[in-house]
Amino acid sequence: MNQLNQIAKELLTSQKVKLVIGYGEGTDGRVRPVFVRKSEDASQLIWDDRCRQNLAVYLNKTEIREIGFPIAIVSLPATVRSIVQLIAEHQFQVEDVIPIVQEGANVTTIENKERLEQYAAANPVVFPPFVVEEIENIRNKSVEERFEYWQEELSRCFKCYACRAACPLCYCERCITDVNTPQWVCVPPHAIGTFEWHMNRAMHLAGRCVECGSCTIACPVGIPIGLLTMEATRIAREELGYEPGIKCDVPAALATFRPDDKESFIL
Amino acid sequence: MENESFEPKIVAFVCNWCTYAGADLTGTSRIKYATNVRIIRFPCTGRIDYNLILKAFERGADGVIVSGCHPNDCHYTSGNFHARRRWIVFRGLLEYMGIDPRRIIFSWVSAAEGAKWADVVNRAVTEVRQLGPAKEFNEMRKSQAFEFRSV
Amino acid sequence: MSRIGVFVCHCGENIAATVDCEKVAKTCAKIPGVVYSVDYKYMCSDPGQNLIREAIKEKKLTGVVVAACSPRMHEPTFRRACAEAGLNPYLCEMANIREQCSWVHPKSKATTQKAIDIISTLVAKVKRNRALFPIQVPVTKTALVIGGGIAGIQAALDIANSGHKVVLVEREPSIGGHMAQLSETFPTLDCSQCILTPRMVEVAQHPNITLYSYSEVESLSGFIGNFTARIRKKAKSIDEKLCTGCGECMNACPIKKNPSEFNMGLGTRPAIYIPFPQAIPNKPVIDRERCTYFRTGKCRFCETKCPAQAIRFDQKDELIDIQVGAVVVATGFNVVGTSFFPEYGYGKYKDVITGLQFERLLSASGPTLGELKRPSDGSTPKKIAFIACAGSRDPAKGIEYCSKICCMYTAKHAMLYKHKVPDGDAYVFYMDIRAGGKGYDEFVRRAIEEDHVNYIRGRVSRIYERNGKLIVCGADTLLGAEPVEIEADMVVLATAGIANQGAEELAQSLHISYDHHQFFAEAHPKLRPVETNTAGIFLAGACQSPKDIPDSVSQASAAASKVSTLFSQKELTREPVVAVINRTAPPVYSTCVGCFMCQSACPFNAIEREEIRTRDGKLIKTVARVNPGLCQGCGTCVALCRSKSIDLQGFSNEQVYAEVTELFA
Amino acid sequence: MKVGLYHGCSLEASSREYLESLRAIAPALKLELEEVQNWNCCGASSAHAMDHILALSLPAETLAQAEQQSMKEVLVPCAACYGRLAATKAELAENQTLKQQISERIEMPYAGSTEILTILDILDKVLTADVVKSFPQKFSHKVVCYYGCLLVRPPKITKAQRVEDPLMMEDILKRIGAQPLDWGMKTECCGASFSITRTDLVGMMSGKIIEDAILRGAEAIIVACPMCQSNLDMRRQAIEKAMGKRYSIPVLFITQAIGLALGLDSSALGLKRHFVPVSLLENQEAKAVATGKSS
Repeated sequence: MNQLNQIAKELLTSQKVKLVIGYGEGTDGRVRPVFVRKSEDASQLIWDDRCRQNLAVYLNKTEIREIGFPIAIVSLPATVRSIVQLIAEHQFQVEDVIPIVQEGANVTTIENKERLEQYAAANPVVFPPFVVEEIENIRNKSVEERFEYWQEELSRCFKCYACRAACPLCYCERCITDVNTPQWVCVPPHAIGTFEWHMNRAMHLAGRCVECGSCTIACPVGIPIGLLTMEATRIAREELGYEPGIKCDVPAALATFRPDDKESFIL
Repeated sequence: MENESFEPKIVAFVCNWCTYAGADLTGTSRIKYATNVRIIRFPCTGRIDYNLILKAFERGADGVIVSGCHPNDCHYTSGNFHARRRWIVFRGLLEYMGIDPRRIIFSWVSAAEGAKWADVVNRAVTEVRQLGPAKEFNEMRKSQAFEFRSV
Repeated sequence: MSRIGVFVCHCGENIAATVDCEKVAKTCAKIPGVVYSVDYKYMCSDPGQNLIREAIKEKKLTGVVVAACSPRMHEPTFRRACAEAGLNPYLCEMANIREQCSWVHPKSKATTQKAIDIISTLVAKVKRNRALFPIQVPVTKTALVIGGGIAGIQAALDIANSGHKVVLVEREPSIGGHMAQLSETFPTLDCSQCILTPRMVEVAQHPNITLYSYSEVESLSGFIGNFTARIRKKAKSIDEKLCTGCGECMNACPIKKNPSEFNMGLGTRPAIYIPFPQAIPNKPVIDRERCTYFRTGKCRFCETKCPAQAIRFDQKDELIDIQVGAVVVATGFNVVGTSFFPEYGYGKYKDVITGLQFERLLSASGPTLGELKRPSDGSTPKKIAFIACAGSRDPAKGIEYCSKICCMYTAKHAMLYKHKVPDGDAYVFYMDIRAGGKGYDEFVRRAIEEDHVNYIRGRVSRIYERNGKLIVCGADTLLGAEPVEIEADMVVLATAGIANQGAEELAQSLHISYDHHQFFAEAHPKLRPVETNTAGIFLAGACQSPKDIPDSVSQASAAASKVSTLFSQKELTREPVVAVINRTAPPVYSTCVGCFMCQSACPFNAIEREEIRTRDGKLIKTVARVNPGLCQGCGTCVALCRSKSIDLQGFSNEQVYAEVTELFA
Repeated sequence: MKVGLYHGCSLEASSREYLESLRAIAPALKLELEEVQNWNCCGASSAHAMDHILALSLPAETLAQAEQQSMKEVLVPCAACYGRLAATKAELAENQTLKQQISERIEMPYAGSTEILTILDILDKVLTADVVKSFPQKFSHKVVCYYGCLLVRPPKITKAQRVEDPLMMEDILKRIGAQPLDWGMKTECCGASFSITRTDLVGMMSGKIIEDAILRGAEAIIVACPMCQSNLDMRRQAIEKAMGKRYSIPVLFITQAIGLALGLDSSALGLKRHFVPVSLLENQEAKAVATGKSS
């Protein structure tokens, strides 16, 4: 992937960025995130099908913020959408982050808002077939069957919060689970505690989740928790007409309203 | 259906300017309605946090009524619009995770609709009575390690 | 450890009839944290309030729960009582066991238990209340009066005379409203121009009053004491400073045949006009729809004839933003047209007119200069039928209310008609005579006994025209519903008083509520008739419901006194129920992560951005901050904040959480 | 335009001329009329007073029959029949159980899909400008239009505009050159079914209508309902007895007026069947309108 290494080297030598976040070779064939600060280390960067993690999550970490913007980041389409959503939520400016993206065969950088939004919009989510099938099978279940399904799945959750750590849009320093005056979310990982946690996570990502799948990948016990935030975003998309992660200056879905929001359940 | 004698416990989250005043009007007009409902007053439906609905069910409620001003009537101009958006997402997620959405009754009741408030309450009580106790939450609570003491 | 006092009220029998108050008081005494629990017959009475004051002092209470009526009724009363005893008023809550318990449930164990439950939730809430102190907000000592009828004029004068600035906005080219259209006014028959015009002049010359005529209020933002009103000053096409009001332009204008709105369509007026001779301001306005220049670009006669060169065809609408502390809405009413009545010919008979049109025919400045002439052929009507309750008190027509003033002005019309045409016959078809004011019924008796007006109690079913006469088919219910047919020369309908055009849009832009007839809603029909639910906005006159001049004037003065009391304090104290975004010690400074969802959701733009910097200016983080002056305490941001960094004083997360969990404890 | 036709009793008996004139003018108006097979009485006279189910079953059976002949629209010239059919359709559309009960009673499937039209609806549709252009002559007479009651009432069923002062007939008559006059008796009661029991009342009430028509200078009264025509025409002696005057103003169906504009002869239009001779041209009496004196 010498095009990528070339770009990274140029960005670093020209002091345009202080840091390039990308993928590198991990132990026995696995991929790990790499934080390149010196131009000679640019060669560590790789980019192949194994690179699926959404690196945008590191843009919110204090250690990265101390290194200082602007920062270049190797970006999958989902990563770009996360960046757009983070800009919309005032976490940083457009000029603070330079995504390095694949367009067709070659690798280029994005450096202005229009191209950023255009790229985000041009690459919508494409679910692998097994995900589409899972979504369908849950949708066809009755309410009782769905309750059984989620109770069974969530029973394995022991609240390690890996999903929270992996999600680029979960950047609260003190999460609602840490609030104990009052204790909004029951702490122990029993049925109610996990139910409240995952319900809150889904509500907090409604109209924000760009469906990058990092949470599902991160879950150590393999719960398809990505489906919950995808459902929240489906509702935002279909019933509130709101598409997350494609516009930089649009208020969040639940922070605005339309006078004619449709609903059929209010008496 | 199953148990006509079941007396559901229902909490009502209402906005102060419209539904709470409507409930007062139900009182001044001496319109009788079921005693199962306990009203909690909020400045606006915008202030009603979905976590409170979860907390009510978690602690043993069988049904929840959430009611406020009709669109365009909100004293703060848009509290009810924001609330409606949250309810659309929250209700969809509840149903997705297997909770019967009919346990939560959403309504607009203005300060002049005393009779409508009584009707909303009575309908809620009958509907929840038919649904029976909140079995999903009871089942979840069974797996709790220890009984909660009221904090 | 909190020391809570619970005071259970009997409210005479209202609560005690269905709730066992003693049992409630005894049970609540056992709630952890409650150190004093007692019941009393009338808590809101003086001895009742003393009970609270004594208990606070003796028992050193840290919180009070009064279980009685709705907090919307007596919360201020009991909070004041607590304040007098030295307890912060916001440590006192009310448990509504009357409107929402005793009045709506039968006497039973369940009702008493419900009362106990309600009280225990409020006790749980009070334990988590904090002492709060009112917010001091500066008051802009300028009032905005919308509507220049008699109510608006009176309110503006009263406020101005109490030394405050007033901005009076009137939609028509001149102030005066409907009263200016009247010939004489009941019950004293003094001419309306004579008593109104001096007041209009006083408004024009008053140093404290700025008059914007031919202007409308487009929007109002802000809150009590700090409103910002945007006024659209419609282009008059005249330079008001140069114009002397000589009237040359009006004579020169070739387009004379426009129906005069002031004369209710009976007379005509030129394209450049003043509505009536005594108009204030006495400067003409160009009607851009009918003026040839604005249609074809030609003519401009008025410009050539104007000695002061005051015509400005290129004048544009002006948008003016003013800061005001209070608003008096006095936009008046309107009357239903004759086309509203199918049974009276859908308005196709020229001689079937409304009361206001008849006023114009009677008025000396009217289209017939006070001589009574029929609109159809100009002959003097020898027989007139007056029909009261035309449209009013008629649920089938959607107007179920009584318009209050028609009985009086119908009697006046009949009387004035007999004075002008002594040998004429006047018939009044009525259902009931409503003449309840001072000197009112005597006035109607005079019309009947001295001026021999024939009052027929019955409805008119149909009117049709034959041989130039109007056949009025009615019935006389006092003579056994015997059919009555009158060949009248003219019929005057006392049509229903309805809300003015644009009332709904105005109410929505001012955020005040209105009823399904678009009349503005008062805060409380008996106790707060001139206030609205929106603090700082007051009502006066017929915009609240149809009423006569004496009532409109007294409401105007009442609204003016409300404004004056508001302006009498240096600063306005506001309820401390506002949102607060938390601040913590460094290095975190606040749990707010600066997503600013709250800022886009806030309807009052009360949330600002605050940059937290190190001493040498390096930006640490940008967090949100609530401006307590603008925040109205709706709490939308509190429920929205993901990281729970905002809380609402008075309805904090801990308080509402405790209320919910207490219920199911 | 093809449309179903429901005669009803009066079109084949006391007001045969209404049907004859309708049939006569139909070809010129490109109007194809297909009679509803074995239609029955619409129950207008007394059924609705005696038994509600019967009152609904009679019109329902006719409508069911029309549905069998897959008719989209049915023209019901008589206002009384129109009232009954339209009311039945409206009530059964709202009340599904009743609809079920009625279709069992008439042992026919009843869907309620047919549109029911009055003579004025149809004439308004077919009397287009180019159709009228081909008329040999104008019906240039001063006339007054009498609607009576059932043509416009009850408004919920007839959906008529300006119920107190309708203009539909005037609008149609203007197209064929007539000069309709404004008058006050458009929807005044003619005495209706008192025609049989209390002819004196009909004499007085219809008399007032005739008196007002003469006063306006009308040469004829145009109607669109057999009951109006029969009271104003057939009861003319009773009217003259009650009013103490003689009137010779004719009462024409709107279809006959159109027929005259088409130049059809009086026997084709059934003008011979009138009690008051229809001789518009020679009838001077209507012209000497001023005092209402008569021979």
